[in-house]
Parts: sequence; structure tokens; C-alpha cells
Amino acid sequence: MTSRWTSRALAGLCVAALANWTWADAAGKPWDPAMGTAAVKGKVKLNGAAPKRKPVDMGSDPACAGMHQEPLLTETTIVGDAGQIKNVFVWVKRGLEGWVFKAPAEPVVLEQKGCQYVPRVSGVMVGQSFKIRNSDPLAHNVHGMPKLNSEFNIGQATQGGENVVTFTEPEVCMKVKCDIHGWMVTYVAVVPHPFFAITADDGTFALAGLPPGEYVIEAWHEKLGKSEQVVKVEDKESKDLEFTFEGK
Amino acid sequence: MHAAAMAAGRRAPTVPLGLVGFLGTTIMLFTTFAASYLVRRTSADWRPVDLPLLAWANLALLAGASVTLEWACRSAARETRGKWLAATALFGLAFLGGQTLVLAQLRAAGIFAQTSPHASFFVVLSLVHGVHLVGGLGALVYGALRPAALRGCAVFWHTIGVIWLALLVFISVM
Amino acid sequence: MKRTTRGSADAHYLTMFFAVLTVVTVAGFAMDFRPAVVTPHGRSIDGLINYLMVVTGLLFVLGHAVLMHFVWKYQGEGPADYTPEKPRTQWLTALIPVIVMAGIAEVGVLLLALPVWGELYGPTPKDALVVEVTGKQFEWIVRYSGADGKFGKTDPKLVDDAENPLGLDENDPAAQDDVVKRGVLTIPEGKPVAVNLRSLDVLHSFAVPAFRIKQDVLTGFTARAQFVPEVAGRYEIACAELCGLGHYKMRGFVEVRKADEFVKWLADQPGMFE
Amino acid sequence: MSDAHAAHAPQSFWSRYVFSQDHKIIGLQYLITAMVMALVAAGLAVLIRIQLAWPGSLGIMMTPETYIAIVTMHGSLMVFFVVSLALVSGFGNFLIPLHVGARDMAYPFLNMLSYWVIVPACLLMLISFFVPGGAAAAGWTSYPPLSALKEAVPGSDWGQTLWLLAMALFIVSFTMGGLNYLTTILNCRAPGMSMMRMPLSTWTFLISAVLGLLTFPALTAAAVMLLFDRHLGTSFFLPSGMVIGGKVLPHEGGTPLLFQHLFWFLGHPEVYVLVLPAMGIAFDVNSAMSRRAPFGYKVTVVSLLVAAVLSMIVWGHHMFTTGMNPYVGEYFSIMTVLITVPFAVIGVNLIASLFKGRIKFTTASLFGLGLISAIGLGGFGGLYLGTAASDLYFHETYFVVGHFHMMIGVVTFFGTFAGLYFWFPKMFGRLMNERLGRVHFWLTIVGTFATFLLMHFQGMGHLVRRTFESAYDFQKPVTGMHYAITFFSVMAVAGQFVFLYNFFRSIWRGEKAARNPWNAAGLEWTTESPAPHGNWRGPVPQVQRWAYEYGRNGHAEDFQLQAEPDRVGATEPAAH
Repeated sequence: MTSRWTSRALAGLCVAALANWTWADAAGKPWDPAMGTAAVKGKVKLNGAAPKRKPVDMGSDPACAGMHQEPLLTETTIVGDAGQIKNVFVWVKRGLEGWVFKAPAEPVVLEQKGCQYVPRVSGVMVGQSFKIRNSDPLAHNVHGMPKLNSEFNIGQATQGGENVVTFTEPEVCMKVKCDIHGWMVTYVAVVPHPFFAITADDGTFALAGLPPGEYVIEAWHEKLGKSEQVVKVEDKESKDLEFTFEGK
Repeated sequence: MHAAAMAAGRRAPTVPLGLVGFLGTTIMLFTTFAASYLVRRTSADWRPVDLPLLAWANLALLAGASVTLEWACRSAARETRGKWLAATALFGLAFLGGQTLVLAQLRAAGIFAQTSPHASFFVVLSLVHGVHLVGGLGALVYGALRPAALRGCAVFWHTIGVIWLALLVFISVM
Repeated sequence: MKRTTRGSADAHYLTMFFAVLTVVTVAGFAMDFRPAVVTPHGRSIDGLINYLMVVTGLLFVLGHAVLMHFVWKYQGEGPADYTPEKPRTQWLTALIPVIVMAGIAEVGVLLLALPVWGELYGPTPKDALVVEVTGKQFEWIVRYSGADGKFGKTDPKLVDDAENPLGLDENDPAAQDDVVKRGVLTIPEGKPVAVNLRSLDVLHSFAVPAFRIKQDVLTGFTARAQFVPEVAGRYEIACAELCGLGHYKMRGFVEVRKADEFVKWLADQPGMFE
Repeated sequence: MSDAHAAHAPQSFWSRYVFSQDHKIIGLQYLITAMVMALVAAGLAVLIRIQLAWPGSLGIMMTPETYIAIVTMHGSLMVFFVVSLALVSGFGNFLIPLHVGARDMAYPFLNMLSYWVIVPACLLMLISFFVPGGAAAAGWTSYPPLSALKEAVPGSDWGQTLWLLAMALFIVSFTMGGLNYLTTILNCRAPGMSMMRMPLSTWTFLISAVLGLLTFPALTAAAVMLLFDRHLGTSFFLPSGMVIGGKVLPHEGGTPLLFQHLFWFLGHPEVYVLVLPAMGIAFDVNSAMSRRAPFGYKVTVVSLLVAAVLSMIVWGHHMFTTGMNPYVGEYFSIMTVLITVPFAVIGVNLIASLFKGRIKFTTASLFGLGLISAIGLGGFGGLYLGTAASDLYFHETYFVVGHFHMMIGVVTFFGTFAGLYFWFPKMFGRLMNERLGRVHFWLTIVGTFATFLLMHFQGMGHLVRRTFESAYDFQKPVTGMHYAITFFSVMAVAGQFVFLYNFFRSIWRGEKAARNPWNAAGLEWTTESPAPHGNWRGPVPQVQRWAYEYGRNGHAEDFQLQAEPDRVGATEPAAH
């Protein structure tokens, strides 16, 4: 008697779970690029004095220092004469929940070159492979310190060493560093869709091929912090945005 | 002991040497914890936690277990022995229950293993001692089947009882 | 019962092996691969090591000589002579190694080792230059107190590997002029130096072979290493405590400069927040 | 009754060979297990050597984090799961009852249990290679914080937990075994077998057991507290203000030094637990092979006891560089070098035992003699490390590596092999092949001695241990030796395959052995080979004298079995 009841209960649970799951799956419809007709572009500026870039102290590894005639400058905040900020990660924070995006097959590559990371900030999609390459003739280790994804700590003792990691959770941004050369720091943003950009030297960014709709756009900078704006784009429309960070 | 007796070709002692050795290593174990305690308490973050009275009350249960087990050892008749053994087992289980309650009370008071080193030691020690007590319960069953082993069984219970008393005093005084 | 025993041949080879072993051992230690020593206490440590090499070397050779002799002389099969136990002789014989060993060992410790030990862990000379070296995976971070002679406050929460590896507190006036360097400890020649050693994460060990200095760096506790570098030059700092996958790359340098050069150099270094 | 016991021999395969309670089978189980683990550990050693000689040649398979994991596991496996299992547990179980004239261990069931606790421990160790983060990578000493923080090294994620659990199981097993040794030796000796008539190997087993029982709890406690720190956020060993990769860790106030004290309070005696039985076996084997009683039996026993006692109060010499109170350091230094005294006596007695003997060269005696030389080499190295000031230079260099490999590597292995070749007939009723034995011996002695001697020299050049490759200039003069060392170590490992072949072949195909193939005087040789269940058909022999009655004594044979009644006209030995 009781056993039957329990079995029924179990079956019920299973059904519920199944339904729940399928529903969750149906939540997003597969992304169709043809829908991407709108665009958001713009600029990120710093209001106030640009912090001075100091030379990087590579004392702990002469081999690194040897690779640069001019001492490298810190890349924490790179600001142009007109106050335009480089290496700001701009992405669509909200507004694309309805879609399910497929991660591209080709990996995002992070280089370790001359004892610094290239690029300083990189964006990768959930599930997309993130390839870390050591192009230096010396050992590095890549220590990812994510908050949501799982931590990784890989030693790359020899030139040409390559490792691939993938991320399961959206996370803007995680810090990745080399413990052997403490000055080596890079940031990786994990996003669920391809609509992100990293500002160039002139501080500009462009998010093209967006479906029409209302979005929350966020700009993230490692030192200056975050700021977000709401923007509504119609079909075939392209809006301009300007983010301004207050200098500290 | 059977094999030992046969091997030795003489009667085996009532408190097997093996048990003595085991008690030796058990005492070493708790001594090590005590020593670590003394080292650890010298550091700056040492915040004493006052233990709930129940921790002391539990001692009575241990004492009860020892007494009943002692009686079990002395009673010749099978069924009386059984009764006393059952009583001992109950006392033992009650003690374990009591200890869990103590830990629960501490949690309720917001004191967890990581709250302060003092608390950490209390938790670790009660767990390690609890494990020994569970072993003691196993020994009871064995003793019930092999009356010859009851004496050793009792010695074990008395010892871990005394050890716990000593530890409790130690960590509340120091 | 027949068994293959090639007595003489074995004795031959074994004796030869012991002979070669003895020669190689002595030769190897005689080659003395130690890096040149540049500190006074280092010289006394080397003295102690030389003493040990001589006495243990002699005993090693002696022991093996006897062993070889016995192996050679007493090889062969068949019954040996019976001698009943002679406890007295045995105890007396035991006295020889007891006296010899106790003598050698304790002389080494009491007469040669303890003075150095005292020198290393004794009080720091008043005129010593106090520097701070912090070990972190996998770098040595050097800090000078700057003009004010005071080390500024540090806070783990402020640590930023790239910009502020020690987590110096910008609001602490004492911290402003602290000089922070990565991996290179620059010190004056011929002046006593006291290094305060801290660790930010796991255990490390501050080892400068040329100085005969090795001091573990314990997290949550400031250790001290003191020495007088006598010869200007560039020496390596090794990490001598397994500290993670980059342990083998945790290399630093000691730059010993002429006293006046050092003063000039230090004056030129910008403070942390200047 | 005795025949009854012999008749009680279990018949089914399972109760006879798998869940056997017969000390001889259990001993063999331990030996075989140790051999399997040895293969793994030796494989790891070869990987290490290849990496050191040709960095990067192993490519993706050998990254810095795998390297330290391999180093850690090589050490842990060798110390706890190879040497300890083979020498202490293996020979201890096999020999003790035979030596003291008991039918079996005091607690056969406990004995079986001790083996079946070790098996999961071994499995835990092995599977830890395949868990997330890989095997434990904080060194066999697993000092926190490194061993406590998965942020600090990948191996501290899962591997370290498994390592700690395996270690706990090992201790449980060793405790069961130790209790058995203690009780069997003290309570179950045959009539007439006074303590001073026991073979020296049995003495060493007794001492090892007691040392183990007294010191292992320290590691148990440390392991429990470390597990708490790892999984329950306590701070027994974890201090304040740790920052890893910019992440501030919540722990505060713990003292990493405490763990080191606990670890070495076990760690140093553990070394003696391993090395003393090897010496005991050498005494037994050499005296049988040189037809002489060991020189200074009583003196040796006393020295062993003294060494054992001292071993428990000198652990601090592993921590001279931690900046502990200098006076404590001086104390530890003085006590430590004092230990060389009893060992010098033992060494002298080992050599003096050959005096006026007639050394028959068999593989067993070759290993027995090689062991003496190894004690010399390793022992003197100890002086450099035991003296605080010189240890400042040698600490954490290859000198240390060479030293302890010489002592708890070469000495213990030589003891094990001497014992195996010597007692093999008693185990399987057959002899091992002497010719293959010679090959094994020469490969082993040349390989190991060369390897670890060269490591001493590298230590003189301050080659830092546990390093993935050589990053320092000061050690350039000695890094060239890496090639030679790798060559010799591979040679040594190759030799062990000869041994394995010889061992397993001889079990079935070896030359049949009589009761007493070596004409040895010990009690174990009075029963047939292999010894039956219960060890003696008929009653347990009445012991008449000690185990070393050798030398022509006005009789045809030059030896007298421990249990033989006195011959008329024999001069009764003075002390026994």
C-alpha cells in the first residue's frame, strides 16, 4: 500500500521535474542573425585627470625585463589625451534573455608575450573555448580567480605551451593572473551572448547586429568600476551612447 | 584472545596487553590534542567560549555507563549481566545524544567550529571522543557475546570516561 | 644440498666496490661545490662543515677499510671458530664508538656550531639596516622604510598584485615614502643588514646560499635574518620551502653595492605614493 | 592440541589466501602489496628523474603542478606504503611468531583487519591521481597553509583530502599491527624464549611497534585538525592575513608551526620504525652467513632502545630554519647528534660481527653487507643535518634528499632484500635463484649508491630540492650530475624487475629447499619449509638458547638450533 503511494509520489515528482526542465529549455528561442538589424555604438570617457602610468618593475625576472628596451608601463588605466578610456568592457547586460546563443567554434586566444598578457581584457561566451598560449621562452602560470566559475591554476613551463579552458557561468569580469610574475594581470568577461565589445585606443565600442528592443548596456573597467545605461533601438536603427567615468 | 592463549600456551591476562597498548595510543592522541591546545591558545585571536551546563551534565551519563558496566562485570548470572549491559549501552547512547545536543546548543548560540579556536577544539575533541565511544559500544556487543572480554571492555569505558572528564576540565580551566 | 655460491668472486667485487665507493665519496666531497661565501658567519659555517667533512671522512674511510678487510679476509665457507659471549669485552668495545662519536659530534655542536647559532639569532646591531622582504607566490617583494625610517601600515584587503603587492595603506603617512621593489634586495657592502621576513600566503624560505643564510618565512609571523655582506656583487635568493607550482621559479636577487652608491641609489627611488 | 591447530588450517581459497588470519599469509599479502605500490612509486621516481635530466621532454604530461604532485606521492607512497608495508608489516607479521615460537599473532582477526584496512588506503592514494586538481602536491610533509588551501596549489583541492584519509587508514592499520606485535612478543613467546634469547630482528620489530603506537597519534591529531581547517573553516594551522591571487582568506590566528611539530613528532620516530628492522634483519642474516654470533648482542639491544628513546625527543632538527627559539634549536641539535652514538655502536657491532667469521657470499649476505656501508654513508650525513648551524646550509637541498634516501631508502631496501632472499625458503619452501640474485644485487647497489651519493654532492652545491627545473645560477656546477643520477636510478629500477621475475618464478620453479637451507640456528628453521598453519606440527618447541649459536664447538655441525637439547660437552654460552 504505502509502497504504491511512494512510487506514485516519486513518479509525480519526476513528471514535474521533467515539465519544469522542458519549460526552462523553451525559455529561449535559438538566435537567428537575420533579426540583428539594430546597433549600439559609442565612446567611454574619463572625467578628470588621467592617472599616470608607472613603469612596471620586472626585477623578479630579469629575463622579462630583457625583452623590453623601454620599460613596460602599467595598463591598469589607459586614458587618451581627450580622456577616452581603453580596455573598457561594454556588453548587453539585460534585454536578450529571450534568445539562446550558440558559442562560436573558434576559441578566444590569450597570449603571454614579453611577460604581459595580450589582450588586457578579453570577452568569451559561455561554453566557448578560451585558449591560453605561452609565447615566452620562460615559465608562466595562469591562475584564474573567478567568483562564479571554477578556479583554474595551470603552469606553462615551456614556450608554445597551450591550455584551453571553458566557462559555464556568465561573469563580468574575472581576474586572471600569473603568480610567477605578479605584475601580469588580465581580465576575462564571460557572457551568454556575442553582444560585447572592448573599447579601442580611441575609447570607442560598437555592438552591431542587435535585434530591435530595449537593453541595459553596462560598461566595466577594472579600476573605475561599472556604469550602465538603458537604450531602446528600433529596427535598422543605430544609437550612440557615451559612458563617463569619474576620475578617482 | 583464544589464539593468543593457545599461542602462549598459558592463560591470557584478563586485561589483554593489546588493550593496554591501545589505551596507551589513545591517551597519546588526546595528549597531542591537549598540547596543540596549549600552543594554539597563546595566539591573539583566542576567545574563550563558555560551554553549556549540559556538557557537564553529560558526564553523569558517562559515569552511569561506567558503574553499570562495572556491575555487569561482577554479576555472574547471564540475564542480570545482560540487563546491566543494556543499561550501559543506553547510558552510552544517551551521552552521544547529549553531546549532539551540546553542539546544537552552541550552534543555536551562534558558536560554530570556526567561530573561535576554543570552540574548534571543543568540537574536534567531542567528535574524536565520540568516535571512541562508538567503538566502546561495539566493544559492549563483543563483551556480551564473550563474557571473558567484559573486564577489558569495562577498563576501556572507564578510561575514555576519565579522559573526557579530564578534557572537559582542561578546556574549561585553560 | 648444493647451492651456487661464488665466494671469492663476490668478495673480490664487493671489496672493489667498497674501495671505489670510498674514493669517489672522498673525492666528491673534496671537490667542494659550495658557492663562494661572502659573510663572516658564513665562513664559520663553512668552517664547521669542513670540520665535519674531515672527521666524518676519516671515520668513513676507516670504517670501510675495516669492512673491506673483513670481507676479504673472512670470505669462504665452512665453520668459523666458536667464541663464547664475552659481555665485558663487548661493553668495552662499545665504549670506543661512544667516546669517539660523542666527542666528534658534541665538539662540532658545542664548540663550532653554537657560536654561529648565537651570532645568527643574537641581538641585531644598532647600526644595522632594517629591510623588509615579503614572500608571496612566487615572488620576493622588498620594502625600505624610506626617509622617515618607519614602515607604513599594510592591510591584506589592499593587496593588488600588480600595483600594490604588499597592500600598503595610502592613508598612512608613514607609508608614503616606503620604497617597494620586486625581486631585488639592494643592500650596502660591509654593513650589518637585518631582514624582516613576512609571507602573504603560504610558507616560503629565504635562502641566500652565498651568504649561508636560510630562514623560513612563516605566514602570520615576522622572522628575522641578519648578516654582513662583505663583497659587492649580485647574488641569488632561492625559495627553500615548497610553496606551490611556481616554487622553482621563486627566484630573487641580492644586489650588494658599495655603501655610498647604495645611499645614492636609495635616495633616487620614488616612494610608493609619491 | 597442536596437531588439532595444524588441522584447523582453513581449506577454502578465500579463507586461506584472501581473508586469511594466518600471520604468514598476511605477511606475504603485505609484501606483495608493497611490491605493487613500489612499482608505482618507482615509476614516479623515473618520471621525476627524466624531467630533471631533460626538462620539458615529457611535454604536457609533466607540468610544474604535476611535478610536485609526483614528488609528493613518490615520497608518501615509498615511506608509508612501500618500506613500511614490506619491512615492518610484511616481515614483522611473517617473522615474529616464527621467531618467538608462537602459533600465530596474538590477535589473528585484528591482524587480518589491519591488512584489509591498508588496501583501501592504497586505493585512495592511487585514485587521488585522477581527482579534480590531481594528487596531493604539498610534499610528503604536507605543511599547511599550502596543504590546506586549494587556491594555493591544485593538489590541495581533492588530492590532499584523499591523502589525509589514506594516512588516517594507514595509522589505524599500523596501530592494529603494532598492538599485535607488542602482545605477541611480550605474551606469546614459546617456553624458554626469554627476551634476551630473541633474535635482534624481533627486538627491532618490538621497538618499531612501540614507537609507532606512541608517535602515530600525533599525525592522527594533525590530520584531523587539518581536515577541519580544510573543510570546516577552522584555523588550527591557518594564520591571519593570507592573500592568494588578490583573494583575502577568512582564517585567523592559526600557527603553521604547530603542524610541523606534530608531523615531525611522528616523522622522526617513523624513520626509525623503518630503519631499525632493516638493521635487525642484517644482524640475523649476516650472523647466519658468517657463521658467527652477532658481536655484542646485549650492547646492540641497549643501543637500539637508546636510539628509539632519543628519536622521540629530537624531532625539532627538521625545523632548524623555522626560526624557533634559538635555545630550543640548540637543545634539539645537541640531542640529535647524540643519536649518532647508539648508531655508531650498532654500526661497529655490525662490522665486528664479521670478525673471525666465515662469510658465505649469497645474495642475502651481499645485501646484508651492502647495508652496513649504506648505514655508514647515510649515518655520517646525518651529522651535517643534525648540527643546527650546518643544517642552515644543507636544509631543503639535495643533501637532505641523498641522506634520507640512503637511510630509509637504501638501508631499508637492502634489509628487505637480505630478508627476502634469506627467508624465502621459509615462505615458499623453495630457494630464489642466486645467479639472478647477483644481477639484482649489483644493479641495485651500484644504481642506488651512485644515485644518492651524487645527490649528496649536489647538496654541497646547494641544489634546492622539490624544484621542477634548475632556475638558479649558483647550482650550475652540480646540475650536470642530473644525467648521471637519472642513468643510475634507472639502472636501480631495472634491477628490481630482475628481482620481481626471480621472486615470482622461484615461488613455483625455484630449487626445492629443505627445513634449514642456510644451517641457521634461529627457531624458525626448526619447522619445515614452508611453515605449516600453526607453524609447528607437534608441540611448540622448547627453547634452549639464543638464536645465534654458531661456530665450531667441538662438534660436526658448526651451529646448534635454538630448540635443540644441549649436546654433551658443549661449552654453555656465558650470557644466554
